[in-house]
Amino acid sequence: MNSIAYILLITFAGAGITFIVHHLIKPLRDIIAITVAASGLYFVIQSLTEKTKIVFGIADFNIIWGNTPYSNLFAVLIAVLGFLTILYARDFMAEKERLGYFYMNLLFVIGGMYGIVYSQDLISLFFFWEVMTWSSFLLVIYCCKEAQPIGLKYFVFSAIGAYSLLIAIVMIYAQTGNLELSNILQNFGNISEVNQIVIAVLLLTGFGVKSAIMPLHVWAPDSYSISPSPFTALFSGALSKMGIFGIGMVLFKFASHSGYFSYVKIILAWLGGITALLATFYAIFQTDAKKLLAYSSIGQLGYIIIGLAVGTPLSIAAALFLVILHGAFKAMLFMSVGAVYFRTGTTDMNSVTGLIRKMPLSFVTMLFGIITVSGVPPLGGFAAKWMLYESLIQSKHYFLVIVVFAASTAAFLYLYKLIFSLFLGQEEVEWSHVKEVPLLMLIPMLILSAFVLVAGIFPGLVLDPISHAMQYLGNYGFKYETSVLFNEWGNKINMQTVINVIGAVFLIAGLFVTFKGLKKTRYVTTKDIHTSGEIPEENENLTYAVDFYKPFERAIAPALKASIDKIYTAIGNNLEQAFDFLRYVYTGNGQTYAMYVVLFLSLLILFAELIFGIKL
Amino acid sequence: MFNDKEASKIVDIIKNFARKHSLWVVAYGTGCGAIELPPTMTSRYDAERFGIRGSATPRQADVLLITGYLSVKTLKRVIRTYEQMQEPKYVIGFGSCTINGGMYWDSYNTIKALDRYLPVDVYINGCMPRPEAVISGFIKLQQLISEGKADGAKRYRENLEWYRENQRKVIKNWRMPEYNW
Amino acid sequence: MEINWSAVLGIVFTPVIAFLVGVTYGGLTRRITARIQNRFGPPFYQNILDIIKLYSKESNINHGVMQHLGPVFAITASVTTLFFIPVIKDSPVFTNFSFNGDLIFLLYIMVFGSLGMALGAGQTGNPNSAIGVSRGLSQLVGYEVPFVMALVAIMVQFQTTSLNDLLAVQDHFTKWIIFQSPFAFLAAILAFLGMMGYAPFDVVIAPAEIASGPPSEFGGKYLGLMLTSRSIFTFAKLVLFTDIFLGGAHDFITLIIKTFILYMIPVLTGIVFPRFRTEQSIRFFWSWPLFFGILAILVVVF
Amino acid sequence: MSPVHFIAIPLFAAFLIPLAGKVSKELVKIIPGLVLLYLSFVSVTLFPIGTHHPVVEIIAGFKPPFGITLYYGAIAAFLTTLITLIGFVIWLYSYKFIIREPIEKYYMLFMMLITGSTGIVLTGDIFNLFVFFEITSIAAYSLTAFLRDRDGAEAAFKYLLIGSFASTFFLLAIAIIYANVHTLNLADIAVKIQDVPVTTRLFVLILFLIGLGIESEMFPLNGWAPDAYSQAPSPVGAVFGGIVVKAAVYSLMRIIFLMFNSHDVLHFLLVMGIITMLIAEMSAMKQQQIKRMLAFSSIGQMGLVIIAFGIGTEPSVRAAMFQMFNHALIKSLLFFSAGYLVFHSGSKKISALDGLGHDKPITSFFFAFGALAIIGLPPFSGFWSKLYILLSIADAGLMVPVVLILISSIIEAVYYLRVVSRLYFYKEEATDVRRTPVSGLIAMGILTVVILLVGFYPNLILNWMTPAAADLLNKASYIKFGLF
Amino acid sequence: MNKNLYNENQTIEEIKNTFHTAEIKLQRESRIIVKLRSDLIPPFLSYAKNYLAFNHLAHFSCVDWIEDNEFELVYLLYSYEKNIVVIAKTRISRDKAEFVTIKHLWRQAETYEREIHEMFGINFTGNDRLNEFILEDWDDIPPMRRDFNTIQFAKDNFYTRPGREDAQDVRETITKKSGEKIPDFAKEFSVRNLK
Repeated sequence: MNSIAYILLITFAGAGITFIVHHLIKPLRDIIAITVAASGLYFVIQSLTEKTKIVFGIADFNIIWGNTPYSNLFAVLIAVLGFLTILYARDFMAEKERLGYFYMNLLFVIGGMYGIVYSQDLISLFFFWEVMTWSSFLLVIYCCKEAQPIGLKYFVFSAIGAYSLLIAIVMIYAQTGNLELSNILQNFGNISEVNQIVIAVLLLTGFGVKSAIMPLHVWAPDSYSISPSPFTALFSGALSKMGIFGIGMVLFKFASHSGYFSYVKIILAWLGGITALLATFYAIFQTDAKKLLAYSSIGQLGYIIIGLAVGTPLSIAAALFLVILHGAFKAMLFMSVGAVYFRTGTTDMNSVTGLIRKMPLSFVTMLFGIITVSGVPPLGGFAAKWMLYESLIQSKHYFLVIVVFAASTAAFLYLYKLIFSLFLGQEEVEWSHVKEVPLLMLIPMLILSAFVLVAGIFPGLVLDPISHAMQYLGNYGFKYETSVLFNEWGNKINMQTVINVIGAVFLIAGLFVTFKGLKKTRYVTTKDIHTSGEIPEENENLTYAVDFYKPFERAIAPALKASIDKIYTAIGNNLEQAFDFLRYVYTGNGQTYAMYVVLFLSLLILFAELIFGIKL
Repeated sequence: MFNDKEASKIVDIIKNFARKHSLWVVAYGTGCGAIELPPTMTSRYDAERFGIRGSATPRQADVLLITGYLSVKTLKRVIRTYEQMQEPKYVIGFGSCTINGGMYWDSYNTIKALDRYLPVDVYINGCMPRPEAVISGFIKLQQLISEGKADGAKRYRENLEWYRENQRKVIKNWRMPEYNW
Repeated sequence: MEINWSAVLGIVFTPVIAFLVGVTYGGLTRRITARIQNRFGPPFYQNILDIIKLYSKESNINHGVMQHLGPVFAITASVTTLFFIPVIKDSPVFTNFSFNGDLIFLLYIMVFGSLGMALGAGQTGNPNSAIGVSRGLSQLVGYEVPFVMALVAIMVQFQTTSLNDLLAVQDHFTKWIIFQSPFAFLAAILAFLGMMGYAPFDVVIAPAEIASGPPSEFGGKYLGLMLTSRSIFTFAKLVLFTDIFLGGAHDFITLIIKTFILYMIPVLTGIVFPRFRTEQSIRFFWSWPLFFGILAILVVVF
Repeated sequence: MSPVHFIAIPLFAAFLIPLAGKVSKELVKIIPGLVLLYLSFVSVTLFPIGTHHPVVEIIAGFKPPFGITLYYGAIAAFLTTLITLIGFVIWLYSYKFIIREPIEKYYMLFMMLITGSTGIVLTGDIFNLFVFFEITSIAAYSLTAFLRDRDGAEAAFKYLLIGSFASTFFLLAIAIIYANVHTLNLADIAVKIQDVPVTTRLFVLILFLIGLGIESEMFPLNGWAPDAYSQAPSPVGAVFGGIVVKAAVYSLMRIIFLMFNSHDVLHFLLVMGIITMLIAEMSAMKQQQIKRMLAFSSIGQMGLVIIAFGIGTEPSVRAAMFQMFNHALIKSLLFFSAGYLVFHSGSKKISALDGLGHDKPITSFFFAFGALAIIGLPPFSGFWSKLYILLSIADAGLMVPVVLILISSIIEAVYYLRVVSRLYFYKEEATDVRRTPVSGLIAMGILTVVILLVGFYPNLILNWMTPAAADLLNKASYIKFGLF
Repeated sequence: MNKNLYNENQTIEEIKNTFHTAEIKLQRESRIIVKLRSDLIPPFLSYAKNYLAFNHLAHFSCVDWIEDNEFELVYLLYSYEKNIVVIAKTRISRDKAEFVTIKHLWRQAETYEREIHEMFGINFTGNDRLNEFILEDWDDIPPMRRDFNTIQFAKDNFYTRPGREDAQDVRETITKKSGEKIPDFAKEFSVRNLK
């Protein structure tokens, strides 16, 4: 048995065992969950080297699991994030109930994701896609009663996505006769051009729902914010990447050569752009930290989709680099918000304030997170953004560059609001009891921060696996060194020098400021501020958080009116009304039913020739 | 080639020269003298020639102007602002009300001699000195600084107890944070 | 390994020169504003004295590590921006690291400073500084968009993102980009007004309204370091604009002339205009400059 | 050990039970169990023989085309095994569930029902088919009214009213056929039907469609079904959903494929199947009572089976059979768990089920399990059958039914998950202290295990589907063996 | 008094025949002084406001007649139409310093009343904001009362810099010029005898 079989077996079996063990010995359950995730990680790393393939027949289709460079990329992401989230969950969920249910579903989701990434044929892809959907549904509605309608909305959208996948799979089966990925790709060409486009669009909608492209994103903000924090980190970090994994496959493996396909790509790119822009604008005016991060996560996915849809080698590299990075920094941010929730019990940005001195490490994690999201040089976000912009400019998407840049500049607003309202600002008496989160929750956060730093200094390390994956995707090559990035016009940026310069200047300036008059520099509390002579009482609240960006809101108010959510709820409601007319069909008294039978009989007799034709 | 004492002397000269030519005034007018400041700053008398500029917060400022009568209520705020300013700070008392109570010498509400409560470096007399007098006051302050004699802050720090005792005598319910200079 | 002395010289002296030039420009601005207001105004070296006085402050106050490091972020950003711009065209001393970075990097490093300062201001706990930061960031979104449009138009027209290539293209007086793509220049200059933060767009540090906004709790050495970084940053931006639009400078004197002329544009508009509210400034940036930006790109595309 | 046992033994048991009732109540409960156990043993042993080579049994010495013959082919083998297995599980469930007074009547009718449905499946003679049809219907009418409350009686009356329509049309059709063809043997009719004039054949077809359509719950004719299912006690509902409807659909298909095997008829069936499914799913969405919801959902599933049959290609019929098997299992599991949920919560309303997940974890787990299985989510068997149906439809080149089936399964997912999440997440304090009896749990446990097993290894069942589909489809082999 | 004082006389007539006990005196053109009993003030004010178009409460102050042990409340009303100022005066006893609020007629009266309460210690029933107004943490007797010795208070509480002894009393120079005489009751307050 090679490592892929081990991974899937251990994860799914582990899920079952944790559920059973939960009912018997409670502490053992956490240990088992962690070991299962750790062994998953171990086998994924082990599987990187070997090129394995498992084939076994099930109901006259043969199921093939194997790893390709492209899937290894995503598998490592899932393994690492899965392991870290479970490590984080141990303490976060310590005193919550129904933990067996929680861990089982978490491991099911991780197993489902492994399955998707390793499946080489459409049946197992769809099989694991559905497993991932319903187990994540059960996790979304884990917390409380309000989660029920949100969970239902999530399930309906992912069902729509999954069933459009199924229609595409069925069409492929009808056209090519079999479902193994390898020979589908060979004779994908001889499917008629129209069908190719239809299949591609269906697959894109299917995968698009999961990666929350604009028109299909409605479920994302609520589901991300209502599900428990450890799972949200995985949900937005890894689960949304499955959609991206699919889109990547469709855009490059199933790519039909017909002219129309380029139109599909352009529309997708522009959809990604609009997603990024509108999601960022919505994120700015949120008051709940998790809702804000949810919208920001949709925005970042918009960037990845743009990268894939533009299609030049550099933009694919940017997209895949962002995939890995987004997984890391989104998990970091959700975990640090979870840490705040763990200590203060709320993620409402208007009430929590001034935790920097009480939770320094969570502050550092969030600081690294927002620096990466904003794409400012020292950390990894910059390399991804740099590649994305270069590729967009070189591939003549001028106005898309402007939209993307406006979105990423507007991102500074909500990022600053997030870290300012939670950690900086007034240190209130109300939160004086808060202390740092336990060690086991800190380790994942710090590991991810370290990774983001390394990805910033040596992007090459992350770009190596990406270039292998791109080789597999469609032998796209792009020029890069361990810490120097090139664009098509030959310009380059040397991350090494950038970091050295920034580091050196920062160090010199830092030393100068600290040691200049060290003896006479003193720390004062946030109550000792210039309030024109007045002396604020101890519990007087001087925090400025409510309506933080009111002027900006007044400037762009018209843009915020359009909301797709209203349209969907409207559709949902009048569908409900439409089903009401059926009450008139099933009236409930025998006579009408008898009348139906007679009516049906007469109808058949009258139109017999028409219905059954003569040649019986 | 030159020992440590001379070096520190040269550094002091430069420091005093810089402090002399860049006096930032806290935007804080207490009495009727505050109206004298705009003309001194604007085109006719132009105090900016001497490097005198307004600053919004006590953290950034060097000079605290007490322009006119100082009621007990305002004294409490003035003390708080003074303590929030950074170390080489100077106080200039405008007009006779700060010197000996001026025309409010018999009022139940205003303090009669500013230097009992705050270390004053320069007094400018006149029942509201005209801009020329204000500028001459600043020039006097600049001389004191260059001679290193404008050590109001040091005096305040050294005999803080004496100042506190006077201040407590006037301000009934004290409730002020500690002065952690 | 042999040390390239001229490079080391460049690294040491560029920030110093930048600081001196920037500070003198500041002093001259104050003098010119005074002259326009019919008064003499302070000597041109007044800003230097202010900064020395701030450094010589005896006691300094901070509200925590982030405020302590705020000005450090600011100075790092300005010095790094300086290092990645070819100050004087192909002179061994003054090109520093300009071959390693490109325009997009510069765009982001310029934002790094203001973000660092915003974090520092955030920790002080003073509501005024928080209001200042929120206004500053909103305005940042306002003027970045037209600026990027201008840059994209230029990058596409000359098929390069590196500053040195742009300099190489503008070897002769008629080849300056200000003439080759005038709309891009217009959009960039209007965005430059926002970047400098002078009068029409100084709602961020409005002294009367929000007690000088973000730096309200900064005093002594922190304020000094902030002013130093601001002057270096002004010089860096001026050099950047001269390199992009006015063909860079062969020697120090042309550099001074060109930068001073460019510098007068925001200063003079600043003296004349009253202060915009934040949404007015955003709406301004998204009307005329945006229009010129789109025009610049359209010109390039067709 | 011949196919006749399937009919003779349950019939004999049906008459034995009232007598045994006099002796002791326990005996009444044991007999059906023993009979069904024996029958399932017989069906399992006969299964390989039947699929390999159809066994034709002559009763009372008359050679066909005169005497009554039993045709035990591959499809008959599959269906009898299904019926006996499901029957046994239902008996196990109702062992503790039925505690109301006339117990022996319940088991006697239950046995009649088993005889009737096995008879329909086995018989090769059309009139004999009608006779078994009557036995099943009568047993079904009285079982619906078993609870003797007002709604039960009303539902049974409605079922009787529409059922009698069905049997009259069925009998009329048989009479017309006999008048023209003078034979009752199905294989014989299949041969001689060609030279019957077109108009009469058309008329006979319509009569058959109406007659058997009512029993197999096609759209306009299924008014009776929701009331019958919801008012009958839940084991009876499982019997209807699991066995009776399957037998009816089988007989309709057998007649259609033998006598009227034209493209238009199948197309008509496809259209009717789609309408039935959509209407049923949509009205299930609005139901307030859990058993009515299950009734509509099972009508919807039957619509899906009819669609699959309507395609008429070999893989689609195979997929239809597989769907029938899965539906029988999952629907009975749902009816069983719903039965106990209603029993514990005291009222049929869905809103009364709030928070039952906490104090009745096992029963609600079974219901949730059944709900996830019927929607067609991967690890369960429902997924494979729905997938095969879709693949076979796509193979036949039609894409519209695929989309409609998927839309209906989305609707199905919504109303099932609404109930599941209501079970688990609306917190209520525990009111009812009674535990679910063990026999019910065992019955549900067996079904869950089988569903999971088939979910992981679908070809356990699929390998038996191919011969069954072949047996149903090619007329020639049926005629050859039928006429002996 | 040659201007026609039609308006003034007209108003005096109207006041006379509604408030018979009022002492009305026309001091000069467009200024009428009315003295009333204290309980007649509120009706008079609302009468003046609603019927005589005196819609502007110009001022409300208090005078401390320590000799007669009474406070005098003075209301100044002004009518835009008639361009006349009516000064309504009344006396209330000094020990039981109580009066009713007229907040309901003019909102700004509330501030006047707060100041009078702080400075004279008169309690206005119906005005619920008689808390600390201008003086912070003041615990002495209300300072504007004439029995409050300001100079003594200043001497005790504040340090006064020596050297004012030879300060020239400005009143003496004025009297020297105009030939008036400093009244003896004011003499004791001269700077000279500030010990």
